[in-house]
Amino acid sequence: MDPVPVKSSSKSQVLAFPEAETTPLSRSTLTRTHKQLLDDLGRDRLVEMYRKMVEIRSFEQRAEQMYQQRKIGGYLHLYMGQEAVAVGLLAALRPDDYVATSYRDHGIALALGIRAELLMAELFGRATGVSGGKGGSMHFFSKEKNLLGGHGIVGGQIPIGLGAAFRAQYMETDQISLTLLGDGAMNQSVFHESMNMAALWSLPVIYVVENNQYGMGTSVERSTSVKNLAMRASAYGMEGVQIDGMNLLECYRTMHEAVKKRRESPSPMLIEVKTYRYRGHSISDPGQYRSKEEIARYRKIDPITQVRRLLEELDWLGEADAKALDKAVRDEIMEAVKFAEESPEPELAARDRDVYAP
Amino acid sequence: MDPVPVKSSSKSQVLAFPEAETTPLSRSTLTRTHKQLLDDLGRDRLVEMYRKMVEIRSFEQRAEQMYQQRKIGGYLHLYMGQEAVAVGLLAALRPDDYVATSYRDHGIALALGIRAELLMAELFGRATGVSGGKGGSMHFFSKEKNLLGGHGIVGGQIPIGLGAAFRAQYMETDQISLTLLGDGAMNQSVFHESMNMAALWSLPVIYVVENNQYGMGTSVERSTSVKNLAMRASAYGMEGVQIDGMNLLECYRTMHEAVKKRRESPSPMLIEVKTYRYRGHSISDPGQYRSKEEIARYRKIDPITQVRRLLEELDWLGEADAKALDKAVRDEIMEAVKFAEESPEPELAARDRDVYAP
Amino acid sequence: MPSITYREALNQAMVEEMERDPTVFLIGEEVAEYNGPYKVSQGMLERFGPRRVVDTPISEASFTGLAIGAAMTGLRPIVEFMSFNFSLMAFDQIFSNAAKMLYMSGGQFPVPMVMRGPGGPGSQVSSQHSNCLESLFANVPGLKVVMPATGYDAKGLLKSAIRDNNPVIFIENELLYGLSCDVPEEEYTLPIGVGEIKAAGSDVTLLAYSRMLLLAAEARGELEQDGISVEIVDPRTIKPLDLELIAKSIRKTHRMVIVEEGNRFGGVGAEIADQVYRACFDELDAPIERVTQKENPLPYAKAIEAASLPSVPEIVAAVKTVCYHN
Amino acid sequence: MPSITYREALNQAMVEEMERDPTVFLIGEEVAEYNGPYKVSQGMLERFGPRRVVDTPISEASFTGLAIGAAMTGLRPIVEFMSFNFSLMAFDQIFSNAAKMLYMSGGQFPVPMVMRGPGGPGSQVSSQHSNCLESLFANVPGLKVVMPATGYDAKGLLKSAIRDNNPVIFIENELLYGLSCDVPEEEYTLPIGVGEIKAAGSDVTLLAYSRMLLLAAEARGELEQDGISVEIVDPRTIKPLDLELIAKSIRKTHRMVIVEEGNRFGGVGAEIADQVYRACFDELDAPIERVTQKENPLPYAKAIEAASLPSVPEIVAAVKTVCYHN
Ligand SMILES: Cc1ncc(C[n+]2csc(CCOP(=O)(O)OP(=O)(O)O)c2C)c(N)n1
Ligand SMILES: Cc1ncc(C[n+]2csc(CCOP(=O)(O)OP(=O)(O)O)c2C)c(N)n1
Ligand SMILES: [Mg+2]
Ligand SMILES: [Mg+2]
Repeated sequence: MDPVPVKSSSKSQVLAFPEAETTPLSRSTLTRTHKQLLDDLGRDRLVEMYRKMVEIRSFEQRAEQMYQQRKIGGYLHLYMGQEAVAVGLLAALRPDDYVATSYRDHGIALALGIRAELLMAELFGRATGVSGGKGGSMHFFSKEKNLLGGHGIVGGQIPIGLGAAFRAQYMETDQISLTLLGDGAMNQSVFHESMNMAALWSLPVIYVVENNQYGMGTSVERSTSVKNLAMRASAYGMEGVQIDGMNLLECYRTMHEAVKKRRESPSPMLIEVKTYRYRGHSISDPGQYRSKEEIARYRKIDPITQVRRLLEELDWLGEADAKALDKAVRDEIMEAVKFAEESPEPELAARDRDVYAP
Repeated sequence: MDPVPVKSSSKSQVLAFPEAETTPLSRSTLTRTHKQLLDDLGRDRLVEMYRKMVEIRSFEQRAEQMYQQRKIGGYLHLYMGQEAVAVGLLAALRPDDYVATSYRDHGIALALGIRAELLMAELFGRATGVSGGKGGSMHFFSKEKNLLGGHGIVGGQIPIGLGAAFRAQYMETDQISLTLLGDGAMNQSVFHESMNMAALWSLPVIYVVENNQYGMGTSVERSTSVKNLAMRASAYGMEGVQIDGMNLLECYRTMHEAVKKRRESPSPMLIEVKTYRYRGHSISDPGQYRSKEEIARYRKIDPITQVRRLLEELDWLGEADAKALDKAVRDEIMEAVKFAEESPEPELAARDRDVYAP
Repeated sequence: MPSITYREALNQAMVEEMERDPTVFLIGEEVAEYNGPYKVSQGMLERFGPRRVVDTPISEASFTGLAIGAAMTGLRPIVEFMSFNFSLMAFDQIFSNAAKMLYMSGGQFPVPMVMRGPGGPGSQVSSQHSNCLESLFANVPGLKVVMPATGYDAKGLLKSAIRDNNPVIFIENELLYGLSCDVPEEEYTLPIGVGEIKAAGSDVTLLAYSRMLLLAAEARGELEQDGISVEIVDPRTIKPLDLELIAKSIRKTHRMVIVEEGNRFGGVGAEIADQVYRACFDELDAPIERVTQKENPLPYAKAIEAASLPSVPEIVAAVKTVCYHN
Repeated sequence: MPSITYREALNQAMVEEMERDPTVFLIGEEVAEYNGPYKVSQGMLERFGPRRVVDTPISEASFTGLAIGAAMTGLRPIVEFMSFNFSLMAFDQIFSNAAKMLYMSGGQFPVPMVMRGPGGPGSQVSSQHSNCLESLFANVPGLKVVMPATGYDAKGLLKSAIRDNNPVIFIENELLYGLSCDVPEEEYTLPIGVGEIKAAGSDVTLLAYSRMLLLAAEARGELEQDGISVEIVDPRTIKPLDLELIAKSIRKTHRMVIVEEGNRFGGVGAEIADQVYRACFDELDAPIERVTQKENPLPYAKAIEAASLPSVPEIVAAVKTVCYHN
């Protein structure tokens, strides 16, 4: 589904916001655009993206287990179900682009290419963790990968990502700032202000709403006065589009085009990605506000299974190879756990470091 | 120009936001609706509304003078040029409706029927003032008239007005909450949150943006990413309309219809009123960011002159009567000044009162 | 007397006041269908319906402002912050509107509302979720600040807070929600602004509030073995502060330690100390010691998090210092 | 040495630093085309263009957050709040992001930025526009708080603040903008965290900062006639606090009065007093007196507004109290 930009006639503004279509990936039903995309990507990149999705799933499963074993404390917000979003979007970015997201940051960090061991060590509160053990699950940061957090305050990262886009414009680079937020976060105050400034100043920020349909126990219908969240772009004269976030190719394609356009001529954009989280809001949430049927419906269009099936259909990855890949990833994650476990905790002196920069 | 509500088809949402038309009032060019309106209103009410506009203009001129004589301190934000807005809108409300506005509150308070002497006394910082001398120009409050302020923090009143609407819904009354804000205030964080909740819960709040084209020295084009501010309603699935705020009949008609509809079936609405302030932002602002030509253009469609001309054309108020009315109003305002001047300052004990309610 | 949890005590207070007064309602994130993020509002939606138990979008500034507007027009809102950290989003509404409305309207518009929820650090929730904000709120004229440590105090004070005609900041503690104590079945209220001696003693006055009272009690036990008799004072309300009760204790003990979970610089303890010095300058045999959070944001990692927070050994040491006990 | 206004001194500091370092920029409401709401940024748009002198919509939370993001990615923003009252809109960004970013990222992302603008009451601008917020900011680890009283101090400290790698809250004062003093033409900076004896004396230490120093100086003159010799200490920086300088003065005078324009309960003065008591317990001959704003929101009416704020007679009386001067 293509984004429909704001059209303005002399006397009145007319806007249209189509709803995203959901067609699970399958060789037989591939659109022309997706076929072209597959050609461009080629087998290796698609398998690589598949592997990243499996890595995220695997990481989250292990983290969940480690939490239950009390190796991990605090809050833990898992990403299962949303893998296509992180992997699809980030595959379209350059290493020098900026990324900011919420506390639900494991998938994003992995998709950015941060090594699982650094993330697992962070969850274990170790000095080797990606934030030195000071941030924990909600606050993954990486200077190396331009990951500006991991933010615990709902919506807090929205203007941070705007700042990175401001910096790109100020320095006259063609970097993009990708800033992710949840459907719930969209009702936070700063969303509005930041969208307005982004549009007013044509800043190269792409706001992605990961609409997993719930903010904690509150469904979008109960939190938000419109159904089509991408439509909110209209209030700022910004390009807005809603896409199917269970579909890896759709996530990649949309982001790829959005980025390409903005490298040439900066402007902001709002992408609503319709997705789903399989687990509760955080590990302590039993998620009783959702029906089994609803979860099952999404399991049926599981983003990883979709790609796996397509890879099989394309003869790009046979069953045995897929199994081997899965196992290799699982082993890697176990290595990451081992790394975390063997890493030292921050020494007492670390407590007093980093309060002020020298 | 009629509001165009959000239409939704099954697959996509299409919105249209027409621009307000500006046709100065004149008997020969009256629309059918305006003719009907005049019939309904009748001479006496129109003259009364005219008188109120004159009262506001006169009050502001005197306040400006008193400030220059150092009888008034602090900030002073004048309303000249925007009179049709206050008078037109408030004429459509019931005494038990609620009103909240910004620091630019003199016109609103007068249009609500608060006696000029109480307001002038407030400006003079006297105990007899409408807020006991504690609020000053920015903080007119009246329990009696349901005026919930007079707010100095830009946008601060937006959720306050929402609360009054919530109360109406909670108590199952058919009261309306009218909440005014500036074009600059529209970019404040709480606007977004409040609009969403208003729409989500169908609260009977009418948000009116008094778009006088500037927030201090910043024009709307430099502060806001869209030209048609009413369009922002689209992000909330709310009814939005832009109207000509120099035209008293248009302000009255729009509000009258909006209120009528909401008494029957509560829902929020956003009305953008295009208007203009003749003076600088506050009395200390020389307003050099605007051209003389621009001001002259608006002076030509002065809201008071428009009505005066119409009254003459209709033979409802001859020149002599109009002059007499003007003079009577001026005398009243001088009486108000006298009242203020003769009123006592708050006693020292008042300093410690009202910090906490008993 | 039945023993109930702190959480249940809060729930009872709200339910009783909502039964008593139809203008009282509860609004906040996940308070209704989810039965409260920490289950404090368990069963309230079922009992009172969605009109009086209101789930909101994640829009703290505006639902706080909404409550202020509702309070100005005759309702009595209870605003729940999922955590007091999120009240930072609503700071302007609280400071500029709730606290000042009565005054700047010349007494015309009282704002009878309660803002409640858990404050202070949870367990390993890192720096953004671990603020102690009581000193910030207490700095602002127009607000009252209540911080009960037991279910008994919580219930009695919350009922008073709901009946109070002013904005009351009512800070609970996540780590106390599950603790139980005896709470009478008959209706009672406790006055805002009145503290309590939680344990009598003669050698030193140990002031603590909220969760820190647990640490104070433990320290007291240890110190007893060293022959030091500790009097524990719980102000229960930070503002208005029960200076009289504190001063009375100090006139007996002549020594004082203040424990506070929040940041040291400009903490509540500094103000209490300042008031006490002036009230009891000639009575004090040693400078007041303060045990507080260290001056760093709270980290995630368990050990350094613990080392950032006040501890029983630190309290014991501080008491010994003021007692000049080698 | 040319005599320039406090306003011009600030302007020079910004201009010099922007000339020196291309990553420094100014952002805020009306800073560019309007040349600053209080003309502090006069001429800067013309000099540096709209890329580096940026007018914003009235969106404090987000342009503050934008600046934080820009600082994290290598720029050095100066955020101007038209008045520090409006920083309340941005409180969460300042507390949860600016102050904590370095720490929660394990040292990876410093936030080198200055947030500046006028704080404290203007003249009859009523309660919402008259907050003194320094004690709130000073409570948060990760922030520095600077409050210069003279043009000389303002320039030297603002240059240091811009070069500092941390978020610095830099609070000016509207009523000081027009005052002049000598400021050298050569480049200089003043270190953050170092106070100054503004006037030497031997009987009593009078601590004041920002505009309150004007009142302190006046009170000192009056007290001289009564034979009381007053030493005026200006910490210049609230956090970090120059306790050493203060303690040194007290070891000479043995008496102290603290003047603060803000609210009393939990004010900066309480913290300073607490630190001084501990550092100089045996040196103090009287309890420290504090002269502060009264505990009410500021009213509009002139006389009761004046009666709400610290005054010279109150300072004189407080000094006499600590000196036991009948
Ligand atoms: C300002 C603020 N309010 C409330 C919370 C508590 N909280 C944490 S996550 C969350 C739900 C957010 O939902 P959404 O934005 O949809 O993101 P998701 O968790 O679904 O990824 C809430 C209410 C918070 N952290 N910050
Ligand atoms: C939160 C906040 N930011 C800034 C200000 C300073 N200020 C006062 S009025 C104003 C302009 C507001 O413009 P607009 O909303 O268009 O209202 P108008 O003055 O035109 O009626 C500004 C920036 C303030 N009072 N509050
Ligand atoms: Mg969500
Ligand atoms: Mg305006």
